[in-house]
Amino acid sequence: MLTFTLRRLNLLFFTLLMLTVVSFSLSYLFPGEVITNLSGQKSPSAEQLEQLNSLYQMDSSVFHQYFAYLGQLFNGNFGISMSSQVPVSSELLTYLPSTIELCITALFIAMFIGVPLGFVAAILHNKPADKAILAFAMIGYSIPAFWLALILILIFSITLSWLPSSGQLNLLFEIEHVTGFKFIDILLSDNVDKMSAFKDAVSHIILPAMTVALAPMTLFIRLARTSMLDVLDSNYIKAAKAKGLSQSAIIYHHGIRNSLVNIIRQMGLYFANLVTIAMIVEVIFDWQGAGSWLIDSIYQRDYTAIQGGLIALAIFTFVINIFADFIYAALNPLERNRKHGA
Amino acid sequence: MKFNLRLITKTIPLGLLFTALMGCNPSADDSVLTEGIVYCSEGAPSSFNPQLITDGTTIDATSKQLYNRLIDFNNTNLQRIPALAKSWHVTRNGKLITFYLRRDVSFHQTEYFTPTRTMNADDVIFSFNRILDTQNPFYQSVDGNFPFFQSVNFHELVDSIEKIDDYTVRFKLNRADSTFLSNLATPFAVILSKQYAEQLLADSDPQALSQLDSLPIGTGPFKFKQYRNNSFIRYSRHDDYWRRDVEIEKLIYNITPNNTGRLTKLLTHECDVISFPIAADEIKSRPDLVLEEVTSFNVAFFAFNAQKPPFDNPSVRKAIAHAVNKEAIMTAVYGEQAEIAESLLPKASWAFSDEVTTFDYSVEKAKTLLANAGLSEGFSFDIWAIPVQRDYNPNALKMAKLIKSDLEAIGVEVNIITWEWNTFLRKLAKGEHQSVLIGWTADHPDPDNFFSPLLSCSAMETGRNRAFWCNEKFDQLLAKAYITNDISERKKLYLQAQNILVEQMPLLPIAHSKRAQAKVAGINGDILAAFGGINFENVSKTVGEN
Amino acid sequence: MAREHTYLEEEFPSPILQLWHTFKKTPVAIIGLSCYLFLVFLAVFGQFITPHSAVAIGDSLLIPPAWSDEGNLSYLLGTDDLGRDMLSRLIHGTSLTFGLSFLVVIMALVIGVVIGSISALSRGLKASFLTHFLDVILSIPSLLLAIIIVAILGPGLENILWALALVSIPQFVHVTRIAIKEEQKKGYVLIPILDGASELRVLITSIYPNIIDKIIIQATLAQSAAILDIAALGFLGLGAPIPMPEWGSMLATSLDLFYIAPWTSYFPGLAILFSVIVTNLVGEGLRHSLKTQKES
Amino acid sequence: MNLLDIRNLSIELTSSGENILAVDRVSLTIKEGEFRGLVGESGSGKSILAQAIIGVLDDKWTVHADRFHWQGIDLLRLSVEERKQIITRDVAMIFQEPMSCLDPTTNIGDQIEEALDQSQFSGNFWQRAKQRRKAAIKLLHKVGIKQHEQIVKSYPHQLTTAFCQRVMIAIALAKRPKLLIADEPTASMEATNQAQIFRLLASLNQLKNMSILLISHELEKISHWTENLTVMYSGQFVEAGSTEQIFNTPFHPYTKALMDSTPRADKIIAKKAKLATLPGTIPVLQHLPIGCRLGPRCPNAQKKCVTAPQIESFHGHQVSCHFSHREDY
Repeated sequence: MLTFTLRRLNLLFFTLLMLTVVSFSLSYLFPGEVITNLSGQKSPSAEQLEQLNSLYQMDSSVFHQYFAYLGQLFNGNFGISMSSQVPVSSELLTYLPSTIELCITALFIAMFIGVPLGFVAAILHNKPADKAILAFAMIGYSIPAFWLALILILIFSITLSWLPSSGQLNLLFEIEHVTGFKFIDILLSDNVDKMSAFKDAVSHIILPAMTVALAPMTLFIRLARTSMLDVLDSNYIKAAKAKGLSQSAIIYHHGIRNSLVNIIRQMGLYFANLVTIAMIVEVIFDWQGAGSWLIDSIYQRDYTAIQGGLIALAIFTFVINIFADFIYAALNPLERNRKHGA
Repeated sequence: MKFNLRLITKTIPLGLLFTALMGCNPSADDSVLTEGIVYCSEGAPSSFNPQLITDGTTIDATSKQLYNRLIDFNNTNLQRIPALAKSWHVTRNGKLITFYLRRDVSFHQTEYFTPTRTMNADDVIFSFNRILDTQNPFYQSVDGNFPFFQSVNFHELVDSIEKIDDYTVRFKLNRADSTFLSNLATPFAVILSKQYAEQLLADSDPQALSQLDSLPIGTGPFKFKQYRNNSFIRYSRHDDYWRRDVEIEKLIYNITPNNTGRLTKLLTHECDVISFPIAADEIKSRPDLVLEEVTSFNVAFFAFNAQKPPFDNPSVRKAIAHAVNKEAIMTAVYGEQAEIAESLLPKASWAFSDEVTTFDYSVEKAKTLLANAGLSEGFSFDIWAIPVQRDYNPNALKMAKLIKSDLEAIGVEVNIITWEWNTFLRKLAKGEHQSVLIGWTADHPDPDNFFSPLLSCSAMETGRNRAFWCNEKFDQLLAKAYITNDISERKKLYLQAQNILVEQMPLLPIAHSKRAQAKVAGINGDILAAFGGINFENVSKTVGEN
Repeated sequence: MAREHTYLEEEFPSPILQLWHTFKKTPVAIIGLSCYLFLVFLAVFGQFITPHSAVAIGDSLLIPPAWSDEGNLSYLLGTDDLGRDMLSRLIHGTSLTFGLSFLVVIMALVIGVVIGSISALSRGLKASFLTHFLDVILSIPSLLLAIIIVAILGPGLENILWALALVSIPQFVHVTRIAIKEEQKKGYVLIPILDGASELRVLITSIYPNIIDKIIIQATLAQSAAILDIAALGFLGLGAPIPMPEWGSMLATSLDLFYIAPWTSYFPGLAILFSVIVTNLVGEGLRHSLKTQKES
Repeated sequence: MNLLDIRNLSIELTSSGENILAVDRVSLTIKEGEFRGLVGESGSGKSILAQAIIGVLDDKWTVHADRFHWQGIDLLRLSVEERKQIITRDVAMIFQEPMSCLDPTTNIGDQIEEALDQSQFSGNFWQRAKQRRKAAIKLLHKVGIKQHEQIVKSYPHQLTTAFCQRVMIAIALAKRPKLLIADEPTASMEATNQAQIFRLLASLNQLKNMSILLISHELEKISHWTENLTVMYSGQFVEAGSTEQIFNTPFHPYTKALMDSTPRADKIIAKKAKLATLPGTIPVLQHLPIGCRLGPRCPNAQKKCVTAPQIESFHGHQVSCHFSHREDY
């Protein structure tokens, strides 16, 4: 387990390094002064400029500049946003939790609906139910998320009036911003009716989370289906049948776990896809998250914010990747132990 | 590790059940949701102090919610009425104006400021000295940027402000100005707390001074609670509000720049009130929604550059004006959101008069006039159309296209030209255009606001006179009306001025459009006003049938 | 001994031909392929067969589709708020959204396969660096990366082409690299090497014909993703310039008319959906036939 | 009494439109306590036959039989569920590649416990868990595994193939079966391990009176252990009889060729002489000859061979050939 952890951490380290290189070079690629792009100070006074230049070591070589930049990042200094002149790190702290909340919820929805559906399709292989699920997966994968969002709003918010069309919580609930995770903040707060606020927050997250979840869900369906088919075709399932176990026992004890192992292995890869969709969906559902914030920054040519957002979102997906790897290792003994015994 | 899996498989149905239970439960009957109003505004305020800005979005968000002025406008007849000033007195020469202040006005108590006294003369003097006194730290904290007060030459007009006693303040003017009181009633002339300013001055942090404008303290019906950049503003009720008991406890501005987004939120009742609604028919067709309109003090017009041929000839200007079919424009561009402009002044202005000469749509007259001007075989000219949407003109390009087809009937050819907005304004100010489709929104109901800034000779120098038309007789009439306080006298003067315009036709007024707002049926009380943005003071919410 | 050949009379066509033989047995895949070819046709010739101009402003505003009561047969799918014919705009848009995605894929494919081959043939530090680098790129959401590239280059069709191609390259590198590595393990590759053929020759004559099916499948995947990304960029206003009838930006501009003229947002969405489904059907058909081949 | 009595069992594969008869009217009987070998080249349908008996073939395959009796019960009259119940109660099977037959994500202990008859335990669930673990360890001991503590906690990939096969046997024993089908249990194993496994099977056969059907493609290797042999070729029954009969007097040309191709100590072969072999290879499933499938390769083949021969029995020695070598002895 130790080597496994070390390997992952090594990968994380390398990734962060690469990301910072990319982000640092963006300062050179973006139009405008490099120091402005790095720090976000739009019109610094001479004094400030001097201070910034020494902070980022602008007079030394590019390598020194890079390490100075790295140092600033490690100190949590992402520069200040060019448009709002607020530190990017504090903006990220405000907006990132909402995105994480949305993405994780969507991931859970995608898994909890997609994986069982995929299993059902595999168990009913080549039957009408299997074909129907596959067709659903195909359509779901092909629908553009922003269009789906509109249709869902039209159906569930406007026509049926079941769910709200925007935001994270009715603004009349005053929830103090503590962690940024709405659900946690609601539980921590003491000045409102927690139950109704919680309900309200749930009703707000359903539509965006479903929209974000649909495409990954269809991927999970296909993955779960293939994976379960492979497992069902394997010798140990035959052996288990020969043991006299019932079909449901076989699927429950052997099928699900072995196919889950494969699914979780892929989960991380799909997560980047999910975050992408979340960015667009945030814009449509007025979700105050890092995605819509980042897109806003792009409209406003706020380069410091773009760099900060890029790093934050990439790290987020990467952490989820690693997390998935750990779960995979935990579920799969092949990955974690070496040969012994015999 | 089997544990992991079991846990997962067991949480699936639980989680789904939970979601199902929580999900289909529209939270409509919660008490929290009934005591507040959510207003979906079209943009974020640029400041929380209207002294510093001129844009309507900021006024809507701040002026009448957080602050009061010495004087207000009555919403129905547009007369000045007492506000923080119980009454006022203007000397015969119009140079000394004394305000007698209300005694029971308390400032907001918030997390960042606790007032120990009620409003008095010091607060009034501080609020205006901030604008006038270049040595005031709060003048310096914003670099003396008070655009509205600069535009009305406030510093030159006001000589000094004196404190007579705690509740009496006297303004000493350098000259008489009939618009002075109206200017004090505009949403920009708010009263701030001197005590709060002193508290900020005592703060060692030099940044604290800017809090006067970002963490506002006023006397208005609502107090500031929270602002999330570009997302929402949260106000709560000012319990000791002097004018009345405010019914709604919370007022939320949900900033929704997207037109469709705003409408969607209204349709789903996520917003109680929205600004600038689109799809009026859709709203009207719904029993649970109300569409409200007020005539706003604005005018869209078609200005001819009197410096450039062929528009240096008034007959040509009139010919073109006769050929424009305003009725058609009204249906195609404005829908039902506007009325045809018979003159520059909207009907709601007290100076509006039925006696003003009207100008009819007549192709025949146009042709005759053109023939008289020796242009019977027609000519071609440029129309500049503004590239942005404004409340007085939602679609100038469309309007230009309609005028183009109108003018084809009299054999005149039109090229439609447009530039990027800032370039457009720059070139316009230089007078590079032949004619332009643009408009004007008044700052206050004084009729002068429709004439001097638009058509006076001095306005020609700053380029705001889009017609580049200067008429001495017209200017004299305006100056006369300016120093007169007798309303009926002024009305007569403005009528004469308007008739000169009809005669000379430097510009053709096209429409006075309304300002619209849509709300959920349970919201009672007037929100929209003709001036100074919206006001939630009188609003109440009944949770009804839905 | 002639009898020994009795059982070996089966012919073995090239992998790609085999793929086609199995592919054409699936009716759904064939429908998908014909729709795909139809889209290709529209992308190439669409601009010449539109009934009306796709960009010029017309007089008949907001006419609903022909089948509704106020519809007009000459505007089959209605018009938008500037009187432009929806059908013409959609047809013209095929070349922008679908056609552009096609170009994106071809560019990404060529570059990706070249880099993938190089990385598969290289060893040691260089290879390890490449894999790590790929991991990093793959962990960044692709649209985010594309958006940032567009932010650097500025909006415009050509820049989108570059941005999306750049973003799709890593996937091709990944697929090519893994496929080549897999083939290299197989015995048949060893024989020409023992015969003294150069690595490059082996790659071209022996390996490529055997992995081309995998690359084509990846190409269909990449194309459906590219269509969605182009549309998403257009929707966010970072894509094709305003009057161009790119489906995503059509959808974005139609938002203001969502409640007045819903057809203006339904049709672009359906067009995107249709083209992505068609592309996926072709890809799915290919994958299916590849699988059946392996099984039999 | 016959434990298992199968007459004319055919197995058809339905794939890509055409039906292929993978196993063509094979008959097989196994007596109580019998140790029978089933021999044939790879692809002769032995494994499929075994899987058909135990009922683990998937939907692609269809099985027909004229008779399928288990301990005198006609299984063909029973429903699929009942048949499965009876078969899995009394018959166990071990496969080739034992490693792949064990669930890679479940530890050995759990996999053995799963196969135990749950009705033998009583008490609360934790008591049962203890009893189960005990029973599992006992089974491991039975198959000669001593370091049970380590093994029960191990995962399949941590063990060698031979260990896995022992575990498979332990799992098979859990149900105390009357018949154990061993499908090439020693494939890809080292010779010493192979012998251990065979010895284990033989001792089970002798000590517990368990019938064993041992499937292999190596006639020579298993003949030492088996009492009776059945030979198959390309899905068809060829010959059956006691090991002695098959070895000493092979009736069928195929069996004879098989014997002749194997060098034996008691056979004198000339120096550098070629071993006798049949020309050609076993036909692929897509191109099966009609009638006797050995036909094209058979030295005795005549026109008649295009129809399938009937089974003839001589003192328990059964053969299916038109032109058998019976007369030669």
